[in-house]
Amino acid sequence: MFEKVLIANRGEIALRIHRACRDMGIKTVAAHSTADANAMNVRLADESVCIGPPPARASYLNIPSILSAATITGADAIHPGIGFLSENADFADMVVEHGFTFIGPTPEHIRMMGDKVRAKAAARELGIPTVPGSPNALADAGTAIESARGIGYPVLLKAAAGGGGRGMKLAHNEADLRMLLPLAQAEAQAAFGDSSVYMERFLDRPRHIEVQLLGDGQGTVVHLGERDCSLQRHHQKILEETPSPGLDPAARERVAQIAVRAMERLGYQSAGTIEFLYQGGEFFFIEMNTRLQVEHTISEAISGIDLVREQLRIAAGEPLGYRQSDIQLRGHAIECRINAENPDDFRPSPGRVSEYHAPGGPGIRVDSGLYQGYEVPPFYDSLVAKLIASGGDRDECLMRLRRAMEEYVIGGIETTIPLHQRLLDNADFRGGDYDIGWLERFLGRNDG
Amino acid sequence: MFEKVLIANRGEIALRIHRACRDMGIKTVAAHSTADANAMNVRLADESVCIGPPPARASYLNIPSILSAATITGADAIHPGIGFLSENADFADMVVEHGFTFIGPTPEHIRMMGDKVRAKAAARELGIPTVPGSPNALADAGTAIESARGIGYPVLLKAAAGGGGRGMKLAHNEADLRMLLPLAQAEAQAAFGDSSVYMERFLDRPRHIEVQLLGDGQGTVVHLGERDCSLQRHHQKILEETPSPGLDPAARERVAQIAVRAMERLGYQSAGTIEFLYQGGEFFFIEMNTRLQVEHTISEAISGIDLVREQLRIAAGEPLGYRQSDIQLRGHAIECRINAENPDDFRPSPGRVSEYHAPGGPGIRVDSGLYQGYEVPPFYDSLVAKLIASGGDRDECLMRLRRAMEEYVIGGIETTIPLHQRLLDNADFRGGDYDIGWLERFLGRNDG
Amino acid sequence: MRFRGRRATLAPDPDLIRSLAKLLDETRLTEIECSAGDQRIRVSRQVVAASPVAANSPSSGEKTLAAAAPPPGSNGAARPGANGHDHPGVLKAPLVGIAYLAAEPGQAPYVKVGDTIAEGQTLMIIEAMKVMNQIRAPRAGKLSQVFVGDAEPVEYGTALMLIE
Amino acid sequence: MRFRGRRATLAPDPDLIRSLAKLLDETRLTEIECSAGDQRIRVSRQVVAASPVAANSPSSGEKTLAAAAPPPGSNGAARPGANGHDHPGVLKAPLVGIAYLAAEPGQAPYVKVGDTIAEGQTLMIIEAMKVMNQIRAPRAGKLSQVFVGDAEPVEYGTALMLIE
Repeated sequence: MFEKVLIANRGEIALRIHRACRDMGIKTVAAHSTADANAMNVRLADESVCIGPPPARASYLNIPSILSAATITGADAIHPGIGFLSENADFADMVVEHGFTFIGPTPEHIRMMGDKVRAKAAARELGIPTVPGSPNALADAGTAIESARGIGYPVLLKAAAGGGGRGMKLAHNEADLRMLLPLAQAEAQAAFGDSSVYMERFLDRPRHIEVQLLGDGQGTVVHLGERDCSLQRHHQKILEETPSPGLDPAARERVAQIAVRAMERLGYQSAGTIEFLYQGGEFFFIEMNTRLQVEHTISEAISGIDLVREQLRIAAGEPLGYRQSDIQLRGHAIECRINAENPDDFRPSPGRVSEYHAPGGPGIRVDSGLYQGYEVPPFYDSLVAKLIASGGDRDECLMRLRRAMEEYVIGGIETTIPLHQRLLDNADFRGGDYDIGWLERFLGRNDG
Repeated sequence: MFEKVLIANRGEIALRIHRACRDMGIKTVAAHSTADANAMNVRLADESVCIGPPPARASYLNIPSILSAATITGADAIHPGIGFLSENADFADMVVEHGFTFIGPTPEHIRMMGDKVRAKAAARELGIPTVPGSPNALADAGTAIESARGIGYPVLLKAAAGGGGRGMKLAHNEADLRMLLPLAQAEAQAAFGDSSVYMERFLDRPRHIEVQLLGDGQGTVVHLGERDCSLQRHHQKILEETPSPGLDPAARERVAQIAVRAMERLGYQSAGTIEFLYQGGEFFFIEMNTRLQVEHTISEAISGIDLVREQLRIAAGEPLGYRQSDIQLRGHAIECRINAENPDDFRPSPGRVSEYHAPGGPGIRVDSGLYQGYEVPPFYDSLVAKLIASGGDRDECLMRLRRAMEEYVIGGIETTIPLHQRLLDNADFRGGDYDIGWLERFLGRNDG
Repeated sequence: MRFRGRRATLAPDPDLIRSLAKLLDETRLTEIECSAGDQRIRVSRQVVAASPVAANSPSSGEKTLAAAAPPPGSNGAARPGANGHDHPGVLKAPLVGIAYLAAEPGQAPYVKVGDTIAEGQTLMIIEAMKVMNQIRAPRAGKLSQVFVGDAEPVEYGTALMLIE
Repeated sequence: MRFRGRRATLAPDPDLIRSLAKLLDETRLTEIECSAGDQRIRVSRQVVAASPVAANSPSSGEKTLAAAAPPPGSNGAARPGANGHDHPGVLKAPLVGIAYLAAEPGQAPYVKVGDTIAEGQTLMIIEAMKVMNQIRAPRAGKLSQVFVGDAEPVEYGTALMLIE
């Protein structure tokens, strides 16, 4: 096992990784920007190195600084965390070239899944269903109607040359299609100087379902169930839960098997997540995240498995040492992302935390670097705390979450706690009746 | 289910009960002394009533005040918590007479187990083994040797008329016994004016093992495994863990079955605990606690069952609704009791909490009413926080505990955190190799 | 003491109290009580002067709550019994119960504001567990204020009356 | 920057530094280094003045830590680069790496305290990822202090030299 791990990240996830290291007796090095010198993860780290000024490109994306920090502190591995360099295959290559272990999958797998087109092709090869579509450029109505038969209505006509909605037309049946194809082609021509148009199955109310995976690259792949991350604003997840209230046991098992089989074929090594759109009983590949995810905590809650610990063990060459049948998924867990933002207009609210008191008691976990007197810097994303509740069933979990929100005190800055409290009182949410568009409809804003 | 519960207690356990009520949508009334007006449980309660001045006999033991508080607030049930009136059968009777529900077992069962002699007799009837001993007054060496055969050596000779060690003699064999009996009798005569002496099996290095039970009084009794509470100072538990590192699976199952069978026969209703001494593969009844216990949290951690919720459900007349086979005990959990005391000489350290920051992350639960600016009053016991860690196995649990202790900040008062840190680094403790006398030997004090 | 406090937002409105007081005069009523949801206001010429001290009747007890449950870390908490009634002549409730100002509903109260009080004179009753506890004057003096209304719950330390 | 900081308890002892400085004089050594467990102290006549500023060499960096990792809630934290070196003439490390004061081990350093510095003159090397980065003088002046020792690690913002 590693003796010393450099954590090339910040905020709650850097603290999360620090904790996993400490829980394994591994020393930590916090690589931080000048803006994060007083961050909790830096204070708790065994060692710390300032790697640059506040802008991420000069610090948390500054590869030479990070590698030098690992060199001068004698770290033997680097954990990239989430975001920043975590899905940068070149960084992963350089980490290895410089004689450190990269805590994550192989650069090849990062590269493969990092490119949307390659990833979609890879997914198909690995037996993961993707949104059905036509080859580019539908010659004429005949071809269009024929491929639409294969794809299934409703279909969305899209300009091959561009995006942004221009040239897009939604066809519910053949009649629509006959009528709309020429219009779409004309619009595409006008907008992009290219009239070619292709089509895809249109999903109007999908859920975002993702499967948490662990592979040891030694033949064993397991899943820790799915997560429902449909509550999004501007494509940012706000609240995640597991299991999904929108899946029946058969669908749950099906998507897990699709994901596990695919990773077995790929020989995937480390923690990873495959994201799907789910509608009408069908799952369609969105993308694969070849890293830890913010919402990994809820899978930990129901499985009792520490995902960061597993990343470290796998990176150190250890086999998983257990199989799917050894994993019990128990109860229900929900994570609320608490951002330093105005809960109504979502304006960021950095500044000094004048009071801080975290909730406690049964079934409550808090992952946060906040403390009384801490200054939330304005340079980075606004996630400042994750409140995770678990319980025997969804109702117990929701009640604990609501109670913990009442106890949570974060003074001096605005946070999205009030938004979460509104969500927890909402009948649709309590009923599990929501899709990817629901939150923005709830917020009365469709600019997302 | 109840609409409003009055909590007739203070400190972390009052907060614990408040949380369980909130998690069930039940309103809470905090009955508190003037000294606790600013306590966290009072602040979070829906309603609060000051029931008297600081001394417990005038407030937390003031039955008329507590019943009047329930009357004026329209509470429909009273939770007595731990200590104070929780094992006062007369209080339980009066609560019922005044038309409230007592959240706990029947007054009869409280009474039965509250009297040491009756409890021991009841235990025998219920098939619970007790420390073997002779009837009072051993006539002569012959009788003594004969009963010693039945009891098994070593045996402890005790003065029937008194305690405090006077007249006590330890006999390892017949020869000892012949020699020591007259001495014991003479000492007893001198000390208590009564020479009668009886004998009991002597346990030199027992462990304290207790079984957590839930009975619904409707035919169902389940256990949530055992707890090892051998780490004690002056008979006060300092740290508890489950499962016990000192039991093998067979012994574990045996003691659980003894306890469950006994409670089935008794028709016990509510949460309760049977405490045993364990040595040489044998379990001996100490006493039964007909209430919640401080260390209930670790049983919650491995079972996923909220024990206070179950107390409330049972008191409301609901059946458990599950059987033993539905309960999975998973992983390992340890609770550290953090007292406001000097960690070396254990002098109480009340006062103002100048800084407070609770640990977080996976596997960590904190039950505490502390907050920055809170004044720990000098009038009550010194337990101010419970840090509970759970993990897949004992090692993960220990590592998380050690890490969380590093993160925990309680400023302005002295706490026993440093003592726990020493314990966590001790080889005997890490090896699970300890008994009831171990902690005081570790502390180098045998005055306990 | 807080009743349904956490849900309440009513900060007692002095103008409201004044206008109700005027209504008392105008209508020669002795008491007006209004409530809306969790909020309740009650003014009575007989026992409660329509003055800021009315803020100590439970009807506006939420105010005490608002102060008594600040977020942790702040120190705004007000202790029951310490709510501005530390005048040596203030008589405080020695037990929890229901305060009665008269022996029977509708009867004249034991004492009225302005009365001269003799030591040991019965001032009110506090009922606890169906026992009527007579509250007697600890000292002689003039009754200058009554802080609680008839049949109102009191906790340990609640200010009852002011004898000067 | 902290090395094994959390385990360290050494607060740099000015008297210790002074006595080591005296030993330097007496023995005409150019450097004395002692370590005990996690604690390390190093004084060198050549680049580090045996003066309180030595407290800024990583050898006593634990002090910065001691300040940099107070319990949450207190505000004693010192930001790297803000450790008392905000004099406009202070040259700070523009990157993370190993500082070299001389081109080759044993050779004379690029510059010594007291030297007159020309703008653009090479003052030291910082090695990062096996690249030797020349650190040049941003302005002309007199080199009055050197804050880092040869072959010592530096983080972004570490005070390197003072040019007045």
